[in-house]
Amino acid sequence: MTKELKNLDDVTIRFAGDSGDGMQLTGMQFTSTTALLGNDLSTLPDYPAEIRAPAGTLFGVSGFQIHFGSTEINTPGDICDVLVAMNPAALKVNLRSLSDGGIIIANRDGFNDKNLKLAGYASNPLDDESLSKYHLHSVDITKLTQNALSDMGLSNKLVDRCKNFFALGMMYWMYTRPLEPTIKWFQEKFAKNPELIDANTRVLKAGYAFGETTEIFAARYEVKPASLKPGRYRSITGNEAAAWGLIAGSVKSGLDLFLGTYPITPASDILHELSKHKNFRVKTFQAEDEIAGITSSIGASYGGAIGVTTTSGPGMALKSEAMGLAVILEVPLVIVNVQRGGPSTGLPTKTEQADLSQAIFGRNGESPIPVVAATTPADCFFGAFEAMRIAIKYMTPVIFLSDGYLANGAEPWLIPPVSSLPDIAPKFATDPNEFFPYSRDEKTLARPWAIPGIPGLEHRIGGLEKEHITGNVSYDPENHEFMVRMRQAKVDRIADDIPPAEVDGDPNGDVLVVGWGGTYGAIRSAVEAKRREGKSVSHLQIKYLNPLQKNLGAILANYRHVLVPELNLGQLSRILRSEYLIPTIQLNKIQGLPFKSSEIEEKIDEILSREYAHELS
Amino acid sequence: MTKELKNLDDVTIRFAGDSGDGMQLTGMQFTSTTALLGNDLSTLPDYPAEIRAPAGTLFGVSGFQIHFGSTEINTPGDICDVLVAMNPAALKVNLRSLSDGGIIIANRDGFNDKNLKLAGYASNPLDDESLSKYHLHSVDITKLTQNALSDMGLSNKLVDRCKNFFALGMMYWMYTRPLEPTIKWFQEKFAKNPELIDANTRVLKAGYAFGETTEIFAARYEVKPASLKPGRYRSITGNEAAAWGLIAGSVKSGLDLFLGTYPITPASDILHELSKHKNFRVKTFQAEDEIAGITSSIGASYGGAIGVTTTSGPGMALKSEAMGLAVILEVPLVIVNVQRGGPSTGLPTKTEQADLSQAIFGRNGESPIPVVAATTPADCFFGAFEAMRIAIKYMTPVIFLSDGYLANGAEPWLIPPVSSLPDIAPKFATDPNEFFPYSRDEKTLARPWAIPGIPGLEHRIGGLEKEHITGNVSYDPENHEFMVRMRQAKVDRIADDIPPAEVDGDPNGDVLVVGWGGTYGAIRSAVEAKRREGKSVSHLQIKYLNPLQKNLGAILANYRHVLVPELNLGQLSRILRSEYLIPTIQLNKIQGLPFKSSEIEEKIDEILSREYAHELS
Amino acid sequence: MNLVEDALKAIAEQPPVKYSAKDFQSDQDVRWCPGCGDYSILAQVQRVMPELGIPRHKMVFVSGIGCSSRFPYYMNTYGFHSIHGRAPAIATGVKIARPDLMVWVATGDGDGLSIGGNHLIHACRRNIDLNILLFNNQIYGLTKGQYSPTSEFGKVTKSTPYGSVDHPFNPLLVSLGAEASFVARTLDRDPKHMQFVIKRAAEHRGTSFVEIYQNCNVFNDGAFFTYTEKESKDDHVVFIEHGKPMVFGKNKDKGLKLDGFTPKVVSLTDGTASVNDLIVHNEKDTMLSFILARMSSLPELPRPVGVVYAVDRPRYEVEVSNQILSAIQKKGEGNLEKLLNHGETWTIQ
Amino acid sequence: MNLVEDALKAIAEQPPVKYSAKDFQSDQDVRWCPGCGDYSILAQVQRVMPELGIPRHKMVFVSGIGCSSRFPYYMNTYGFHSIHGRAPAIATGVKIARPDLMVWVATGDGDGLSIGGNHLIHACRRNIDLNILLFNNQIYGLTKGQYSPTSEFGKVTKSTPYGSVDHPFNPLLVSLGAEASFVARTLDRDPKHMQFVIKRAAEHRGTSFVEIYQNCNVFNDGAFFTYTEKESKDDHVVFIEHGKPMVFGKNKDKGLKLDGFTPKVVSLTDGTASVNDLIVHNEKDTMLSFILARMSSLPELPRPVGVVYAVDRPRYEVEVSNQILSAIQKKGEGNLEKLLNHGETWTIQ
Ligand SMILES: Cc1ncc(C[n+]2csc(CCOP(=O)(O)OP(=O)(O)O)c2C)c(N)n1
Ligand SMILES: Cc1ncc(C[n+]2csc(CCOP(=O)(O)OP(=O)(O)O)c2C)c(N)n1
Ligand code: SF4
Ligand code: SF4
Ligand SMILES: [Mg+2]
Ligand SMILES: [Mg+2]
Repeated sequence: MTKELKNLDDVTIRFAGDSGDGMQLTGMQFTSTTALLGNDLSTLPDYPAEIRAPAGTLFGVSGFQIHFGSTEINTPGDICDVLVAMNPAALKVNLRSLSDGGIIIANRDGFNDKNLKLAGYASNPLDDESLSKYHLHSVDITKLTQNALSDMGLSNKLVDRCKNFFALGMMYWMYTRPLEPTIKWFQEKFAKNPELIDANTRVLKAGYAFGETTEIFAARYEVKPASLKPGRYRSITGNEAAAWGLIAGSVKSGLDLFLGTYPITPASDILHELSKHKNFRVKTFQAEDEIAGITSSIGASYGGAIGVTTTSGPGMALKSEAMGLAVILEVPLVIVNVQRGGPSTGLPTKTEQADLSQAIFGRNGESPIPVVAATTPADCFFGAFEAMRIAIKYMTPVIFLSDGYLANGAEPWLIPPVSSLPDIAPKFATDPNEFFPYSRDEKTLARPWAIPGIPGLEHRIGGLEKEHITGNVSYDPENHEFMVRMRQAKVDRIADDIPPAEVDGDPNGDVLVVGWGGTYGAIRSAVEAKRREGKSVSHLQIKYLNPLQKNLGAILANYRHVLVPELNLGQLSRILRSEYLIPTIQLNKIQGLPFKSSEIEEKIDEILSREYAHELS
Repeated sequence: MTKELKNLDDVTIRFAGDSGDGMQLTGMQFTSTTALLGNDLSTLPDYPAEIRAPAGTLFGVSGFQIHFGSTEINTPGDICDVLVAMNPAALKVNLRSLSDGGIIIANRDGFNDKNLKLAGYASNPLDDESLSKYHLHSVDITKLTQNALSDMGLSNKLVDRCKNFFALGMMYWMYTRPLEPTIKWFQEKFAKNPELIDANTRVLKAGYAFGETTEIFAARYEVKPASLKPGRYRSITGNEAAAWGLIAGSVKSGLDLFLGTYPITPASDILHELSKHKNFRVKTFQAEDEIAGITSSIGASYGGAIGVTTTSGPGMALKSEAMGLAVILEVPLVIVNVQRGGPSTGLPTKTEQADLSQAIFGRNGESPIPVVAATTPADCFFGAFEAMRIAIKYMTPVIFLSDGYLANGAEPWLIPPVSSLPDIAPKFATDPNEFFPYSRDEKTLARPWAIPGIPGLEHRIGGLEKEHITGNVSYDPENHEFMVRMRQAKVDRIADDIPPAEVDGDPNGDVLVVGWGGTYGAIRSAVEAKRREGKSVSHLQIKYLNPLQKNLGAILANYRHVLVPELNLGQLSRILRSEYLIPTIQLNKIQGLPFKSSEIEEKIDEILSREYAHELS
Repeated sequence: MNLVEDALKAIAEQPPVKYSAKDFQSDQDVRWCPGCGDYSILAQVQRVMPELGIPRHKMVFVSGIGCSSRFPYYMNTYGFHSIHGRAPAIATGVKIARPDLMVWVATGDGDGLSIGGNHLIHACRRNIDLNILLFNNQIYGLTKGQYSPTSEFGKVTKSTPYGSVDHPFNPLLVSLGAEASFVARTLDRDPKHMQFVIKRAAEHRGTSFVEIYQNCNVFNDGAFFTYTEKESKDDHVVFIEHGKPMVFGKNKDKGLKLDGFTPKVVSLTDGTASVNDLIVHNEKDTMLSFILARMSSLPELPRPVGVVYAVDRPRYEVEVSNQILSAIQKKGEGNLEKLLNHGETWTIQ
Repeated sequence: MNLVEDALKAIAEQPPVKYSAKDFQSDQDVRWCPGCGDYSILAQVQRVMPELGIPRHKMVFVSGIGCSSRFPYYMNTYGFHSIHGRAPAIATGVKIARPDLMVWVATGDGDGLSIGGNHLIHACRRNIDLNILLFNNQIYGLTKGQYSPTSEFGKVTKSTPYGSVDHPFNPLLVSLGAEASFVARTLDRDPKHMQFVIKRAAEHRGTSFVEIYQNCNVFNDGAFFTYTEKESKDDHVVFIEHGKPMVFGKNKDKGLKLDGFTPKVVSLTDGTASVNDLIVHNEKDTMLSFILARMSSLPELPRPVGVVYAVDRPRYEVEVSNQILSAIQKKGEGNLEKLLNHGETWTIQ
């Protein structure tokens, strides 16, 4: 039977099942293969909050979404075209992200009475009419897997563990992907257990063959390669990228990296990653708490390493006092906050952008700290690197803001040649003649970095206000004002040392959508869509939150409306308003989820509609 | 010899000497007597940062300033009319706060070689011409004191301890104050040691008589009583007032007061004061750190007491995480921050207003907390009381901002009748039928306070996002957004329950000076002065920083210029700009010192001068 | 407690209820991993509660953050799931404000000994009447498997791929160093023993510190199997009981004898020693408690399990209340009008 | 340490300097109250430093906040006056990053045992090579006189006008409970002894914890006079020395003998006991260290002063460095290009 082969620009697939069903692995394999084919793509895992929830429950569903295409792909996809559901709970939890008319591939064997009950289904949705608006394909995945392995004499448990690859095989067939990369992966992964190589390969092929032969699938699809920049690519998550960006900063500055940290979701993976790279002389210190995490890092920086501390919201709050110490000491330090849903413990496994105000203002006294943010998973590499560059050059703590969405999301990354990264040159004091710990570089206003061990540079620093130049404790009123303004001026001056803000789209017009950090992809997709409709909409994504880029005010003035979508109640918006006295239109979402581009598109439409313009005037 | 008696509207005196010279006592006695005479007044002590600095050193000087008058007195005085200097260091440190032509009363005996050297004087300023622009009276205070006591056979040390009262006696003569109140105080204070009553009384009288008989003082002065509101007054410092305001809140709400705190300058005196009042059932818990201070208070509030925690900047930073917990729990809690110079340890004994941004924004996630501030030392009573009222009524943490200047400063306080204070009615849940921990009062949006011990109300709360109504843990996206907005709405709604902002002066005009908190007195004096000059200047002092008063925006729009003086780099200004999109003119001082009214006057003049107006347009 | 006291009094005194374990189960789904040792702890606590004769509305469970700290959600009492490490401090506030409540703390080895170590030792020294249950699984469960301050040296975890280089805390020793007045250890897989120990902790006035060996079958499976599993338990655990000699072994054939300050294992069957030579446990002996705690660091010795230490000393919350009562007795109930008007005042006509 | 190592190597190796105490005095005015015990500690430290044979530019003093924490300003070495309670954590970072430096911590009873208690005990358990000097004056000096976690029960202070109700920490016991490898006590008013103890602490590899009884003559005058003043000292202090029997008393006429685990005072002159009956101090005996530490809580016994405990165990910073070195040996120095390109990659033409 030959089947129709349709061409598609882009597709979003979600694999969903129990935590134990291997959905993350399945998704990652589909991703690797798809990347090798040259598609652009973006992925997002969606773990349950519980460590290992009981099988079949709604809260135990684990999902993995991939959006790939022949065009530029900026988000993991608002809505899925295909949902692979291994059990009723997976179906129930994920149905709302499936497009009307979308494809459901359900593992019929998983829809047994027990599971239906656990998911709260009164009748089997595969059999009643409730899914009639979708293309439902229910497949006996478990049984077909068993059949494929029947002659191998494997335990039931082992057989059951293979069934996800049957689903993967079907999807490979449906989207015309090769099996070889996954088979190769089996061979590496299970090198010590040839039986498993054989079993998984068989099942994968069985799934593929099933697609080919069965009647139920009428069509298969092709998604042509995207026109990506030539070069070597890898897939990378935000947390990996951040870790590597920090290592790159260490290599490029010639400074040893010291990470003082305390585990917290979703930042822990940066610790895990960095702790692997001891041959880069990376020292990771799992401290007793966040305060010891940051203060040990300050101690390490004082000693001449580059101190880094990583955390998420509640841990960030705990570090507040010590951040102030780093400010007044003027030591280099990188503070990474992978934001999650708040306030308090909030939604620890979900994403949010609500720590911006805290990053900029959350300390006692006048305590300015530069803040940079990353826009995509791979951009976390550059964000972390840039934070380190600024920290070392300006002798200042720098906050790097990532978020749960970036941290766990992955995308293809064009690996930069190491030579393309700028060198970072720390300025150590070495000459005891005329050494003053709080003298300053004329250009950067940075003080010298005088690390212990140099004869003649013995000096004392601390958290009390210090005299200009000498660094001695000073209670002098004018000196205090001078130093407060000096520390502010030093941070302000960084604005001269960062690239200007750039607009995607026209340099003026009806609407400028201004985002920051991880909303980049969703905004970009939305703005591109509107521009294709001929609307006068542009996009500006802010990576430098403090100081702001110097040309920002001038840019904002060129548009009739400034729309600021944020995953908070309007924290950037507030800053733009006070800084530039311009009205902003807010679009706020606080659901622990990233924006869908459609949400931003709708808001743009609303602004452009006459009524709204009227309301505003 | 009869001497000229001149009338004065107001006078500022500064007593200064070694830490051991009893300058605080002297100043306080002058204050009491002056208050009894019916003058309005304001005082400010000025301690050294060191506990007990070596005698004669510059950094060991202790001062006490009193400003009193027959008119309204709003500040301890920009500049002194009289400086009493017990030694060269006291002269050197304080001379810059003496007006040209001011009076110096110097204890000549203190100006010995050793002390002159310690103060860094090459020649004796009492003898060279360096003080020629002042009225210098150098008096052998020590010797005269010894003479007065010569027949009593007291130890040298004891005699030396009396000499401050000689100086006080002179000042009583010079400003025609009675001796009796101080003599009465001697009698009470030294009831167990009649010798000391005798000695101090003799010395006090000797000082008075010296003024009367000596040739050196040509004139004496009278300062008529001010036209104060009739009633019973007492002198009160900001920290005392805050402590009593908290006790008043406890009495008026019928809730036991629990203070969980950790000592820190300049907030510790609130702990000291509250720990005295155990018969009010006040429980003070000196915790192991600030985090235990606030979390124990949260625990106490959970248990049905009213939890309070007191601190200053660095301690406030440490409490950030737990404040977020209080926000999401929605328990009543009062957080008192007596601000001091920052960042970090900064200037611990000096005043500043630089924790406003931290108070409003310094937490992870969307974490709104109402913020109130006090304007004068006595106003700390009402500020603390109001914080408690809001906390209990709205089931929310509330931040009360004081500062070092208010905390240690004192002023006469018209004691309010207890009946004039509003009752505070906590709403306890008692009925297990239809009890839901996160159901809400329609008007206040407050949830019920369900304290442990009530059968049938067993329930569980925590820092994870909770479901509307039931309070169960919820990861639901829409619920999260709903709850985030609900917590914000609850705080916003407090704006309906606070008095509108009021302007001192005309309801519109050239300049509105907008201050907040402890700058009240200096701004008021400055604006009054300008108004007397016929300038179109008004004053608005903000006590409610979050939420802002509802009529504030409308008021600001009525003035050509809005001047915002702050003891920081512009934190309120930033809020006003973002909130109302109006340009503000900043006046910032970050010297660890309060504003002088003259500094504000100058800025007003500058704004009103044509050139400046031009620049702005 | 004016208002609150009134509210509480207003509740008609209920006749003492006869509870069953079920009465202490809340309506929340228990969400630990299948097989987790936390289930047993929950079950034992629920079983012991009815025996205490305390109404459940008088009980509060406070916890920090961690798998273990989910505990309060599952107890049908008042419950407070707070922030990481702060449970002892929060519980201290609850207990000082409300000495009438029975206050429990559920915490983990990370929550209680890493970020929360300071609050824990301060609670112990103050001897405030809290019952602290420390679920020791020698791992960070909730954050998916980093080593904890009780993990053994060399432990390979997500954050220590080359093995940890931290010497672990001995929780018994830490609490004894902070002068806790009640220190005990029990095992997730020994329900009867755990019930006994939990009951003893509940009955103790002052801070009770209980270390519970708890299996995290996902990230640190089998950490304590030597002490909890049939095959090895008898030879590696000595159950200590006040007034009883320290005998252990499958056939009660071994005992502990002191050699200087150090316990030595002796055979009770080869004629070299008899029961009379053995250490007799004394819960009130401070030095013995240190010796027992130290045994956990000596691999050749069995692990002591049971009530290691239990003495009476003044309780913080009682002293606080007494000061209040005596101040009221001396000065009378506080009068606000008097306070505002006391001392030096003056009148303007 | 690539760059930093190079910079350090570039400094011509200086010939070993012969220092005097003066060389360790910084140019800052010392600003403690006249008569404060801190002066003596400063003087003794400055006297001991020249004997260590370590260049002063290789020394770092880290402190928190408090009168005692002003210490680093007065030492002509590298100095770091940080924030309240965090000195052990900061020092840990310094030492891990720079094992070549000698790192000291100066802290107070509030700084080290109240807000900083957790960092202190974690430093002890990790056995990182810090020398911690805890200035115990049983009061908060800098904040003008509140009680501290070492103040005696019933203490009347600014924050406890009715007397404190907290049972105090015993710093030796806390550090031993956290398994510190070196624990000692000395006295501000015994310069020679203090010098000896400080030198021992300096020479010990691993965390050295030294409690120094320090008089705050302004807010807690005489707190330790029983142990420091001529009239009473001899009868109330036992100076312990490794390998020596525990003799004390004005005429060396008393001794300590063990009765079970508890030391008892015996007379050496009335014939009831001889030197041979006395406890012989052994710095390596863990249980003896607990017995000695506990003695501070027993008023009838003299206070032990000297090196209570000193054993060797693996040091944290050394283990960290070893892991790094062995990783480099196995994998070669990290190569960034390789890292970015390792594993699964693909090429777009
Ligand atoms: C301030 C803060 N830091 C870190 C975390 C992340 N965190 C949650 S639980 C936990 C450790 C849990 O370990 P443990 O206390 O042993 O509990 P278990 O899960 O093993 O029962 C950590 C680090 C957090 N929630 N808050
Ligand atoms: C975060 C923070 N909390 C509180 C303080 C206030 N504070 C400074 S020193 C101190 C206690 C000092 O006591 P101790 O450590 O015993 O030192 P001492 O002055 O007695 O030498 C306190 C509470 C502070 N500076 N920072
Ligand atoms: S991760 Fe471990 S401790 Fe947590 S619930 Fe699962 S088995 Fe239990
Ligand atoms: S207050 Fe006490 S500890 Fe502080 S310097 Fe003065 S005497 Fe020393
Ligand atoms: Mg654990
Ligand atoms: Mg102290």
